[in-house]
Amino acid sequence: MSPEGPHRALAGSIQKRLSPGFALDVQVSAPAGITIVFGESGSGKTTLLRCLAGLDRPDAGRIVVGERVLFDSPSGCNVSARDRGVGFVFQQLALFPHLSVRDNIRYGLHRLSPEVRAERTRAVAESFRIDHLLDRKPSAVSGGERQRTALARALVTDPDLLLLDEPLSALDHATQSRIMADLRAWNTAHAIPILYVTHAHREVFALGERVMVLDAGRVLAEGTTHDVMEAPAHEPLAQLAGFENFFDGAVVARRPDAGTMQCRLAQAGIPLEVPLSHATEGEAVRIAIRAGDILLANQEPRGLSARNILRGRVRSLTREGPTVRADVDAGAAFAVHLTPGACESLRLEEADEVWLIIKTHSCRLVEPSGALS
Amino acid sequence: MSPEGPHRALAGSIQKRLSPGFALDVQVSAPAGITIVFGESGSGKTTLLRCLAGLDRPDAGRIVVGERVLFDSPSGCNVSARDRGVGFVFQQLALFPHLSVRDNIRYGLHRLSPEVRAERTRAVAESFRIDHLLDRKPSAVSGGERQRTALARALVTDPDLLLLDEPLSALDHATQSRIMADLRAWNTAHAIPILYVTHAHREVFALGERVMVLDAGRVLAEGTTHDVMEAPAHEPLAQLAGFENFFDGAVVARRPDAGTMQCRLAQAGIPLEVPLSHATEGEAVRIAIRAGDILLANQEPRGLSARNILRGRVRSLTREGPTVRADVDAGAAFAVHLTPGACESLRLEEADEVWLIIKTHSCRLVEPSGALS
Amino acid sequence: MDYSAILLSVKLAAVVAAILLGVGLPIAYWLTFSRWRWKFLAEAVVALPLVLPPTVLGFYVLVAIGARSPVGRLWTSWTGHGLAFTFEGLVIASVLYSLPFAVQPIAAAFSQVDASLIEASSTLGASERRTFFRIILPLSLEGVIAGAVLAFAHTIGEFGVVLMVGGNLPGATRTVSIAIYDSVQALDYAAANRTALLLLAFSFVVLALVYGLRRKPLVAI
Amino acid sequence: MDYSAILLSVKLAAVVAAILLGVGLPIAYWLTFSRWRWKFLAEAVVALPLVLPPTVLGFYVLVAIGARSPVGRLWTSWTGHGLAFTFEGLVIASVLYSLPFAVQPIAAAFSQVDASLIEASSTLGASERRTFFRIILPLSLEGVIAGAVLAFAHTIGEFGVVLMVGGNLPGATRTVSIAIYDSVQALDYAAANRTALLLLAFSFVVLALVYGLRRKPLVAI
Amino acid sequence: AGTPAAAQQIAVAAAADLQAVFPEVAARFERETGRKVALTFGSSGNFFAQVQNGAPFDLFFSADIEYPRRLQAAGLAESGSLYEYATGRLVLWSRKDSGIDAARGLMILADPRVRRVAIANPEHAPYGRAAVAALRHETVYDAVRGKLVLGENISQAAQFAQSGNADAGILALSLALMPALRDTGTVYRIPDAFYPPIVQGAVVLAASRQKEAARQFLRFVERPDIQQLMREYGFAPAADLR
Ligand SMILES: Nc1ncnc2c1ncn2[C@@H]1O[C@H](COP(=O)(O)OP(=O)(O)OP(=O)(O)O)[C@@H](O)[C@H]1O
Ligand SMILES: Nc1ncnc2c1ncn2[C@@H]1O[C@H](COP(=O)(O)OP(=O)(O)OP(=O)(O)O)[C@@H](O)[C@H]1O
Ligand SMILES: [Mg+2]
Ligand SMILES: [Mg+2]
Repeated sequence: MSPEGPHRALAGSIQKRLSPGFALDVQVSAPAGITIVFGESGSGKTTLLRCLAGLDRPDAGRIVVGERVLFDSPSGCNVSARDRGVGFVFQQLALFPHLSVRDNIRYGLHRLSPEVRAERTRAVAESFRIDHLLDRKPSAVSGGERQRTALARALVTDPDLLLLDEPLSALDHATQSRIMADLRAWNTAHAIPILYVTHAHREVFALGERVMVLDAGRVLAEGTTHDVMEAPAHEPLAQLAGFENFFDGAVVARRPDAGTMQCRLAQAGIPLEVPLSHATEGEAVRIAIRAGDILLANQEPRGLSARNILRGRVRSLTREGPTVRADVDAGAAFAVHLTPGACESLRLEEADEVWLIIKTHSCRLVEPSGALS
Repeated sequence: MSPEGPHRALAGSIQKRLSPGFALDVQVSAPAGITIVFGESGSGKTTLLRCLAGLDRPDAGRIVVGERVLFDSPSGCNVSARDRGVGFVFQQLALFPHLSVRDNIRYGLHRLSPEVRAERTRAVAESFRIDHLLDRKPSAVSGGERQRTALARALVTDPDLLLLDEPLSALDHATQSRIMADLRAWNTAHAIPILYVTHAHREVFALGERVMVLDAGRVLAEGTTHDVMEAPAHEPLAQLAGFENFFDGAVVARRPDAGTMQCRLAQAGIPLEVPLSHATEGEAVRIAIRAGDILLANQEPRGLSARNILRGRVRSLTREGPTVRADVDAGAAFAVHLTPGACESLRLEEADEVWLIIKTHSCRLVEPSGALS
Repeated sequence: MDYSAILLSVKLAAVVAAILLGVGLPIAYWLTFSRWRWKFLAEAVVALPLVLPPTVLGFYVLVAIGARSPVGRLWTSWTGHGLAFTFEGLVIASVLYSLPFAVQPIAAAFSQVDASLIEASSTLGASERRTFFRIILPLSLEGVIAGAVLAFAHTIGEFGVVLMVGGNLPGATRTVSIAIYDSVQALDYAAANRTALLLLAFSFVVLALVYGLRRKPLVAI
Repeated sequence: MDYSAILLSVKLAAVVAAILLGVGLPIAYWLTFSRWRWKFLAEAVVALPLVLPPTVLGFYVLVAIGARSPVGRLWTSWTGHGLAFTFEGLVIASVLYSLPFAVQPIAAAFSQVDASLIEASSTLGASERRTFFRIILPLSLEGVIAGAVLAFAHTIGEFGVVLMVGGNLPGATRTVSIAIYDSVQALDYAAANRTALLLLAFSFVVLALVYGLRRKPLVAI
Repeated sequence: AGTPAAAQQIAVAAAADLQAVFPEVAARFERETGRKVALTFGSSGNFFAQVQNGAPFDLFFSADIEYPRRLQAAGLAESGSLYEYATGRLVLWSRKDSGIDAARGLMILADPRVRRVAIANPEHAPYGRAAVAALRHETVYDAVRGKLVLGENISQAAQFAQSGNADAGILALSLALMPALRDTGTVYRIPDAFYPPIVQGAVVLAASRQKEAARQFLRFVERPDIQQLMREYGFAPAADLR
């Protein structure tokens, strides 16, 4: 029996109306492994997790983990939160204020022998680097330390399903990376479904094999991290996935043999070769390009396979975290990401003339925002 | 009177022992504008903010905003929190659970006329996109919506000093960017000192003109974002600032006229040209290089000004958020960041032979960890 | 049936409960938030009136407010009549006796209010007063209701203190509890049962209204 | 001085407070967390014993558990002696009378516990019981102490119910409150003062210990 | 009450106005017979209700003969044991510093300086009924009615007067003779003819397990020396008025 087998998977369909303006209506399926739940603030991520954990009761639906039915509205089955075997890290942590960090962590281990409890508590506290805080109350540790405590408390119970609501948001990158490594190792050892809510692209790519994107209570997209984040079907999804450039255009010519189409951007009539789609000639299309997928050159490139080469001028250069963002006017406004190293080796300055190099397959055809909902 | 003048600046020195293992002991000075407070989890950021806000009483020190002394231990002066005119966004939000979002926001406006209150509340709610939630209780809105409410509640009071403890941690990037833009605009209009705690490099670069880095209760570094994040003096600081490559080496030859030194890495004896320092010949040095500052080429580069060109082999390629991380073995192990576009245009694959191009000035000499404390 | 006695009792209980809220809230506030080292002694003192039998407490109050005491003389010089055997006297005695019932649940509720909300309020420029009325009090509502209900119900039922200080004057100090007691003493059990039943029914309605109409319990964030 | 009466009172108050915790905690729990629509009626009923004058309540209890009642007869057939005029009888009556003092502050405290902590406990596999004892109860400690103190002190001081149900039998049911009452009735004020002072001093020490030793107020996160 | 030790002891429920004299009576009885007497003082109305519900008393000395009579009729008291052991007497009492001289008789109560007059509650206390009768007899009742404050029992009425909150009180002689009142007030003995006799009756209770000892105590109280003692404490022998 492979631990990755469907017998441990989560499958569910959940409907829940919270207010006249918001209803969750999703199909969720997650195999063993980390599934990232992604979506803007207020899209229903926490609500989904609460329904799965048995803290909110869906209006209708069915939740199954492995062979075990946790909720089924037709039959009225509704396993209580405490019997679901679900580990939950709350967005607001919900640490027990009167218990020490140690007692918080071992709270869920009451069925085990004292030695096992102590050993497991010690091990998880060490791996989350909170072993020096074990005797303090949550009010006497820092925000990030609290978050690690909450995570340790949920992981240590060996749940059948793990629900993490932005578990690393209050941590610095180094600590985040360490805990993500721990979590990946834990995941390999336990092979249970893990739903991991986050807003950080960093965490999406570092942890998730699969992503599920929510928008206004519905599943906007679902699949492997690569499929969802690299080839988003809709503009909202593309925005969430970090695409910065969106253009309106029209199909000029289809080249089915080459698998490409020639388009013309509405702005300045810029020609752009994009991958083939079902769009017919003359049809309007929306094109998304990630800022990191555009290459910059300070002299006209020659002999390149890339078919889209646009001349432009640097408007501004801004440092943004680990990358540099160049805003380039090439008829239309393009945002381009470079590494600081590349920026320096190109000796880029504002107002410099540059060439943008865009691979055909970096241009994604997406449904525009309006087409949704 | 320029609004940027020192008359509105924050200046303070604070000593506070929290536990036998932790004491805050910092000099803090912040002009009008956003100063990022950066530091790993548990380094004392929240404690610093609490002391400034008057919620914790320092053991000793002095706090002045503009001409106004808020705290002075020798003279026993200690202005109460409510009279400090400080806006505080708590890491745990501390929204009033029994008040609607609207009443939370206008809580601090009780001295104003009803019309002004209503107008200001409306305006800030709109700009933070929570105007549709105004009548709900905090328990009935999402985590990110709560965070926006807390931020709105603090900003709307027009404080003399703004203290933000990870105010955007629960928000998606798009919302974050929107609020950061609002905050920058607000900052321009109000010109007060803002201390902004965050772990996210993204926010550091997007918002901060100045950075103050804390480590174990002390100021590790302070200055403009560029100086602190690009030229870190210590290895811990370099780690926080996102440097990924650290090497032990020794000075082989000093070239004061060229402003460089020739070094040799302890591992595999790799030669590396670095900027001149006070280190004497034969002295051990520690060298830090940011993964984004290293360029990759798939053929030996020629005629480049960069003096350090190392041959290596790609060990692995991993997607990390908006960038691709290549681990390259060039005698020593190097981490290199590329944009996905660059990665594709180089047609990089694992096990490929590559050349690393490292500018002399991308190599920073740092004090090793041990030298600190 | 003695309706005037019922009316009098309700009036007394309402006045006492109102005064106890006025007096009990600041006392409870001080007991909860003061950092005085010996505060716990004050807490013990607040509970002390309870351990005396009501008639005995009433007797001491009677002596304390009597014509020969400074308090009594002062009152007489102001109002022209003594405090004993008046409604005002009843109120004073009942307030004293029921003080712990109001203070204790309220103080307990205050101490459960999340300290960070109080901090948030102060950074928003709120005075202690504003913080109290806008944050602490509403979040302690259950405890305040408990205190008020205990004070009210207890004053309705109390008769030892009332008898001692009131002197059983029909219409002025003869409360329903005394009326029922008198009926029992006079072996008129039927009358006692009737009045008791009426009192129970009335009190039940009042309490049910209080509990039914109060806001839903709040959930903290 | 009547030391045996003091001892008896303390014993009675301790037993009653203990029983009231045992009975009051589940009742308060139900009152707080039940989702029954008509719960507020039950809340009103819990406060009702208070509105009856103690002697009258005592009279009804006496009738209910006396020699002629089914309860009294059943008890006699079990134990060989009656329930009224025994320590056990006193306990029953006092528990009934002091029930609201225990239940109300405790229920108020329960309702202030952050619901998300209860949710967290349940996702950690804790039974309702475990959640109650490990989370709800400790976080409501102040309210529970308030309830226990009110119940204890009130039982020490109560004399109407005790007099009626206990019959003031020296050594068996003559509590210190009755002893003081007797002294006052006999116009022996000196004796009353002595005993009252001793009682006050003793109660003060007990209460100060309770308040002084309890854990610091907790700050929720 | 089943242990042999307890069997030696007679449990006596005694009206509150006996609080001064009965400890002495019981002590003498013990000295003579070696039997202990456990005295419980209280309101006669309460005792009546308690006896009906099985109170473990052997003897009941009521302040009002009505209660024992009813108990006998209900079969709760030994038939034929009813004994009128004493008669209560009324006095008018006033504090010396009140400026009112009680010795001037009940008429003084009509004086406007007298604002409060304490009596026991006439609804259920025999002394209260007697006080009202005496006032009526002296035709001051209508003038005094509005000044009356009622004690639950005669003791409480005494406390009202003694604490100065009432300007005068119509009290039991037995109380007025106690040091607390005797030394601080002026007294007027209200003539017996002004009010119907306050006849106090005692019975042996039917539930008693030591009726013989109970009867013995009852007979002891009848003895002339004890009746003399009662007289010293302010009670008239029942026979005096019959
Ligand atoms: N009340 C307290 N008593 C003792 N130690 C405390 C107390 N509060 C905080 N600490 C400790 O002081 C240090 C600094 O805490 P602080 O909350 O200021 O950190 P921080 O920089 O805000 O961290 P984070 O990013 O995790 O929020 C931590 O090590 C913490 O454990
Ligand atoms: N109890 C409630 N009653 C009504 N509406 C609610 C309630 N709780 C949440 N909502 C609304 O439902 C939507 C989804 O909330 P949810 O907490 O699931 O969002 P989320 O995806 O977790 O957001 P975030 O990233 O900000 O935490 C939000 O618009 C919120 O305002
Ligand atoms: Mg959420
Ligand atoms: Mg912090």
